[in-house]
Amino acid sequence: MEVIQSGIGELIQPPDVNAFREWNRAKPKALIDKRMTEAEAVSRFIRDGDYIGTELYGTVRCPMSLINEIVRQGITDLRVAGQGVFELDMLLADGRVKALDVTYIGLEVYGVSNCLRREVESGRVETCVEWSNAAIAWRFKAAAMGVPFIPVRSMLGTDTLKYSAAKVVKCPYTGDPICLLPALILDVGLIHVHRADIYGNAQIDGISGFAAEMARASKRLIISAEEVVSNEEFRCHPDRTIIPYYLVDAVVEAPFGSHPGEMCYVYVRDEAQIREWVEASKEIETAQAYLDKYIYGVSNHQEYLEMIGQEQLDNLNRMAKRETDERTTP
Amino acid sequence: MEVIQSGIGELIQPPDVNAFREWNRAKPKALIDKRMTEAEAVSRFIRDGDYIGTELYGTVRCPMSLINEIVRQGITDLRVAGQGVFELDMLLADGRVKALDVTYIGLEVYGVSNCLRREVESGRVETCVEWSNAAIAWRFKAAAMGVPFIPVRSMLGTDTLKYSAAKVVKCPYTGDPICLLPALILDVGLIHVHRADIYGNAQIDGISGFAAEMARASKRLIISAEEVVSNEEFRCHPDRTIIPYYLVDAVVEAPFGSHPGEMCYVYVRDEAQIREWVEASKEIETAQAYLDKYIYGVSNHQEYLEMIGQEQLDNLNRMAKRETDERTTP
Amino acid sequence: MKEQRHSDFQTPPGTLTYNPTELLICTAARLMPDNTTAFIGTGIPMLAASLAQKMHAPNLVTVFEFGGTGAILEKLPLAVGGECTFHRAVAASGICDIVETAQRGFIEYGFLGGAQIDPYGNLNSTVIGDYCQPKVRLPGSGGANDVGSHCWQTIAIMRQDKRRFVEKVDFVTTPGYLSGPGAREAAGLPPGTGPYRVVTNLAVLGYHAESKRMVLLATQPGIPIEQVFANTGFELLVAEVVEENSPPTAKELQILREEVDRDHLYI
Amino acid sequence: MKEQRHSDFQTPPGTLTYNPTELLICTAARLMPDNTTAFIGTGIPMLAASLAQKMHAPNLVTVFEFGGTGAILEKLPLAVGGECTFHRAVAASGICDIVETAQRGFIEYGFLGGAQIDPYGNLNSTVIGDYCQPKVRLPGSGGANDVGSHCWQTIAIMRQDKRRFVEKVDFVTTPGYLSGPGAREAAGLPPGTGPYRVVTNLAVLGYHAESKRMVLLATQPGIPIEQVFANTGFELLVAEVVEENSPPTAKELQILREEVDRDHLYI
Repeated sequence: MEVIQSGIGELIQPPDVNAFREWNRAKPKALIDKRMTEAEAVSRFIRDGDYIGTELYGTVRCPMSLINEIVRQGITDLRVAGQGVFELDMLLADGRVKALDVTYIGLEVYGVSNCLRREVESGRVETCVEWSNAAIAWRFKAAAMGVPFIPVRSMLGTDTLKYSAAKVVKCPYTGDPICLLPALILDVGLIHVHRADIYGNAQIDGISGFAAEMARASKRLIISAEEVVSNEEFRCHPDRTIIPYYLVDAVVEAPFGSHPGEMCYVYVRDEAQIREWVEASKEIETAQAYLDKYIYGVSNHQEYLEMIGQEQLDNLNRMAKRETDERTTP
Repeated sequence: MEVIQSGIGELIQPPDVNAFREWNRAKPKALIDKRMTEAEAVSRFIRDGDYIGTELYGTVRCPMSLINEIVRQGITDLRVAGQGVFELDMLLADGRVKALDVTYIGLEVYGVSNCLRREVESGRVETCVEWSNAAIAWRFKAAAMGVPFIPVRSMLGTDTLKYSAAKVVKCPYTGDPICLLPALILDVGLIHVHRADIYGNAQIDGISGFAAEMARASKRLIISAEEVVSNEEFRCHPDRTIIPYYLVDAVVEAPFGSHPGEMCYVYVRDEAQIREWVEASKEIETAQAYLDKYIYGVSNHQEYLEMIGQEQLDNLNRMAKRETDERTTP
Repeated sequence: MKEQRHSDFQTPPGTLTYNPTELLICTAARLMPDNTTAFIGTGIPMLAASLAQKMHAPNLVTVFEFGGTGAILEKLPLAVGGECTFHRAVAASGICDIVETAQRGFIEYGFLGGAQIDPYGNLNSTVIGDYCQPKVRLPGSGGANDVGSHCWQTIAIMRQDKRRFVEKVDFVTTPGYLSGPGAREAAGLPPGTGPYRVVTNLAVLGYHAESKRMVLLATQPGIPIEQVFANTGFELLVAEVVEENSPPTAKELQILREEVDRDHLYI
Repeated sequence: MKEQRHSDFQTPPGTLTYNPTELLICTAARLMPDNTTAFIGTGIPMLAASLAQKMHAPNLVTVFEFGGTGAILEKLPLAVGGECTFHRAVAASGICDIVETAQRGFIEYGFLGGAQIDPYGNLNSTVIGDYCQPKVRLPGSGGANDVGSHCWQTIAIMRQDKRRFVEKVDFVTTPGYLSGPGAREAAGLPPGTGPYRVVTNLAVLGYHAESKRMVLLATQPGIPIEQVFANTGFELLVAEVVEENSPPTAKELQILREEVDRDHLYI
C-alpha cells in the first residue's frame, strides 16, 4: 500500500490515538453534577493555544453563548477546525485565531467573510490547511472511532488535497488510489443541544450535523443546552441520547444559546441581528464596535439576551412554533 | 504504507465499491408502495448463491419470519455473514450455507451450536473465514461509507486475523501497525424493525445494533416490521428514521416477526420455544422434525403464529409491557 | 397546489420581464427531473429545487449536507442546516450519513458554484491569486469538493464573464474533469462521475463526451452566441445545434415570486 | 434498596454452602469497582455486574456490545442485545459506537471466557484441533477479540483444568499478551492494555509485571495450592504471598439468589 501523494499542508493536530486513549481513561465515569456558567466552563476548560471546534454551523444550533465568552475572556492563539459562519467570525474579528483547518468560513447567503479575508490575507492567521466539509467531519469520525485515519473518496485530484495534510495511497484491496484523512482530536469541543441532564447526557432534535462524531473526538467537551432536564428523561428514552455523559466536562444551561442563529423547533434565526453583523463585519472598526456592544459590553449571556430584548426573543420562539405546527399538520 | 500481513482467509465478497455505486444509482428513488408478503419478498429478491446477512442477533429483533421463508422456499448455497444465533441455526440445520464469514454462531447461554458443528466439521460449509463481532459490523460500516476498507485495532496479533481476509499495514501517520478490514457489501440484507411505512422508511426503538450500517451495505434490502404506519409518522419525526426508504426493496408486515426472539418494548423472548429448538438441534433428525413442524408444516408466518397460539403471544406482549412500565416508573 | 404542477414549460403569450437571478433559477429548475436525488446547497439551487417541486418534480428528493433528506421545500433556508432543509423530510441525519450516501452512489445531481471555472469544469472557491499570498481569501471548499467528487452529475450555476470563465483556475477546489479524459478515474474518483452542465446568465453549457471540454449547448433567451464567446476566457466548443432556451413562463415566475420566495430574500 | 449496598465484604458467622457458579459470580463481582466502566457479556459477568451494582458498586457503568451503556441490571438478559442490557440505561446505541468507545480507551474492564487459555492469557473460542480439520467447531470470536484488544484490563472467567489451561492454545481467538512482553504493542494493539485477572473455581490468577506470564494470586476458599497446580497445564508462577479468598458472604448469596437471579436461570 504505497503512498502516492502527501498533502503539503501542516498537520496542525497529529492523530495521537494512544495519547487520546490515556486521556479518555482518566476522565471520570461517575455521575457528577457538571452544571456551570459559561464563564466557569470557559475558564476551566479552554486555554490559550488550544485546538477547538464548534458544532453545528454558525447560524444553526451553534454554541454562540460559549463563543462570546471565549472572546470575553480573551482566550487567544486558538487553533480551530474551521467549518463556520457567525461563530468563527467572532473569533477572527477579534484576532484570536492562529491556525485554521479550513473547509468553509463565510456568511452563506451574505457571501465571503471579511474577517476571514482580513486575518488570512494579512498573515495574522499563520497557518491555513484546506479540507472539504465532509473531510473535517470524517476526521472527527476517525478520532471518534479511535483510529488514526479514515479512507474517503473526496479531495482526490485537487488543490484542496495538495494544500491539506491528507495522503493518497493505493488501496490494497482494489488497487485504486484512495484518500486517507488523519483523525482530528480536539483539545476542546463546543456543542449546543436541545436538552441535557446535569451529568452531560444530551439530546438533539432534527438533524445532528456532526455532533456525535465531534463529541467523541474531543478531549474536553463543553455542552450548552437550551434546557437542563432530569436524568429520568434519558433513562426512559436511552435511544435518544446522542452524547453520553462520560464524554462531557461541563453543562451550561443557555436558553437562546444559538442566538442570533436558529434552534430548530425552538426559535428561528434573528435576521436583523445577523444583518447587523454582516454590515458591521465589513470594516475592522465597525466589527470591533459590534463586539464592544454585544460581547464586551455585557458580562454574561443573560445580559446579552436582555440587550436583545424579551419581545424579540418571544417573536423568534413564536415563528419557530409556527414551523413546528406546519410540520405536524401538513 | 507497506502491507505487513495478509490474512489467508478467502475474501468471500470482494469490496467492489464502484459496482456498488452503479447498483445504487439504478435503485428507484420514487416513493413506491413496497409492501409484500414474506413469500413474495424472498422469491423476488433472494437467489441461490446470494451473499446474505441478518440483523440484529438470533433472539433479539431478528427477521425470523423472513428466515423461515428462505428455508421454506429452498433457497440454498447461501453465503452468509455469520453473527447469529437462532436464525443461522435454521439455515445451517437445513444445509443451506456454503460459505461463512463467521464471528459468533452459537446459542449464547445454551452453548455451542450443534448445527454449526455438524456443518463445519463435516465440511458441508465449504468456506469459513474468521472475524470479530465488531469487525463484521465495521465491514458493513465501510460498505455503508462507500469505501473499500476501514482501519481498526481489533484482531491484531491473533489467529482470528490470520484466518480472516484482513490486512495489517503500517499507518502512514503514526507508523504503528493497523488492521484494515475489507468492506462487506451484501447481495441481500434482512432487517426487522419496530415500524416502517409503505415506502420502506423505518424506525427502531432501543439499541440499533448494526442496522444503520447493514442497511447501507446491502444491494437489496428486505425490511420486516412489527407494524406498517403512515408516512406521516416519518415526516413529523424525520430524526427517528434509521433506514430511509430508498435503501429498501421490500416491506413485509410481520407482527411477532422476531419470534421466538424478543422485540424490545413489544414482546419478550419465548423461552419455551427457544428451549424446544435447543433440544431439537442436538441431532439431525430432531432438528429436521422441528423444521418440518414449524417451517415446512405451515405455509406462512400467519400460520406459524397460529401454531404458537394467541394465548402465548398475548403473554409475551404482557411481559414486555411490564418491562416498559418499569422503564418509565423507576 | 396540485393544479399548479406542470411537466411542460409553456412560453407565455406576450413578453415577461424577469431578472438574471430569476432566469438562473428557472433554468436550473428545468434540469431537475422528478423522482431523482439532488444535493442542494443554499441560494439558487435551493430556489430551483423548490420551484421544480412545485412545477414538474413534486417528488424531487432534496438532499442537504448537514442531514436533511426529502424535505418539502415550503420555506427557504438561509442556512444549509436550517429547519427548512429537513422540514417534513423523510430523514434527518448528519453530514457523514449524507456525504457517505453520495459516496455510495445514491445522489444523481449535485449543484455547485464558484469564483472561477475552467474548460474542464474545475471550480475554484478557495483563493484568488497565489495560495500562499492570496489576493482574496474565499470561503474554501465547504461541501463543494464532496459534491463534485461523489455526485454522478454536477451542475454549476454561475454568472458568466472572462474573470470567472478562465483557462486555468487559480486553485482547483472542486474536481471537474481535472486535466481531461481519464483524469478523474486516474485520481481515484468514482468512474462515471463528473460535470454535466453549467447554467449561466448567458447560456447552458455541457461537456464534450470525448475531450471533456466545455461545450455551448444553448443560449439564454435573446443572448447572441457571440456574447457567450466574449464572456468566456477559453476556447469554447459549440454543439452542432445551439438551442435558444425558452424564457421563464408566467407560471414559473408566478410560483417563484408568490410561493418559492414570497419574502423576496433572493429574487 | 439503598440499605443493601455494601462496600465491604463481611465473612458471615458460620459456614455457608454455595455452588461453583455462585463462587465465580461473587469472586468476579468483587473485582468490579464503583464508577468504572465494564464491558459485559451474558452469563457470569452479567450476574457479577448485577451483584456488584447491588453491593458495593451502585454506579458501575455496564457496557453491552450491541448498544447498551449504563443499564440498571434489574433483570438478567439471556441475550447480549436483550432489553435488560439497556434497561434504564443512559444510552442505547449500536455495536460500532460501543466498540469504538472501547477503541478510544473509555472501557476499563472487559470480561472474557473461552475453551482454552495459555500462560500469556491468550484465549481460544474458535476451534479445538486443527483449524482446517476441526475436532470441535466452537462459536468463534464474537465480541471477545474486540474486548481483548481494546479494554484496558481484561478478566477471564473460566473453569480450571488441564484441558482448559494449556501451554499453547489451539487457536488464538482473543489476544492476551500474545508471545510475551512487548508483543501486543508490536502487533499494533493499544499500549497499556492486556489481561488482568483470571477467575476460576479454584483460584484467582494475575500476570507477572515483566514476563507477562500467569501468576497464582489467591486460592478459592478451601482449595489447596497443589490442586491449582494439578489443574494447570503449564508452569504457573506464584505470588510471594498467596491469599485465600474469603467465601461468599451471606449478604452476597442472599442478593444473588433473591434479587440477581431470582428465577435461577444461571445459579
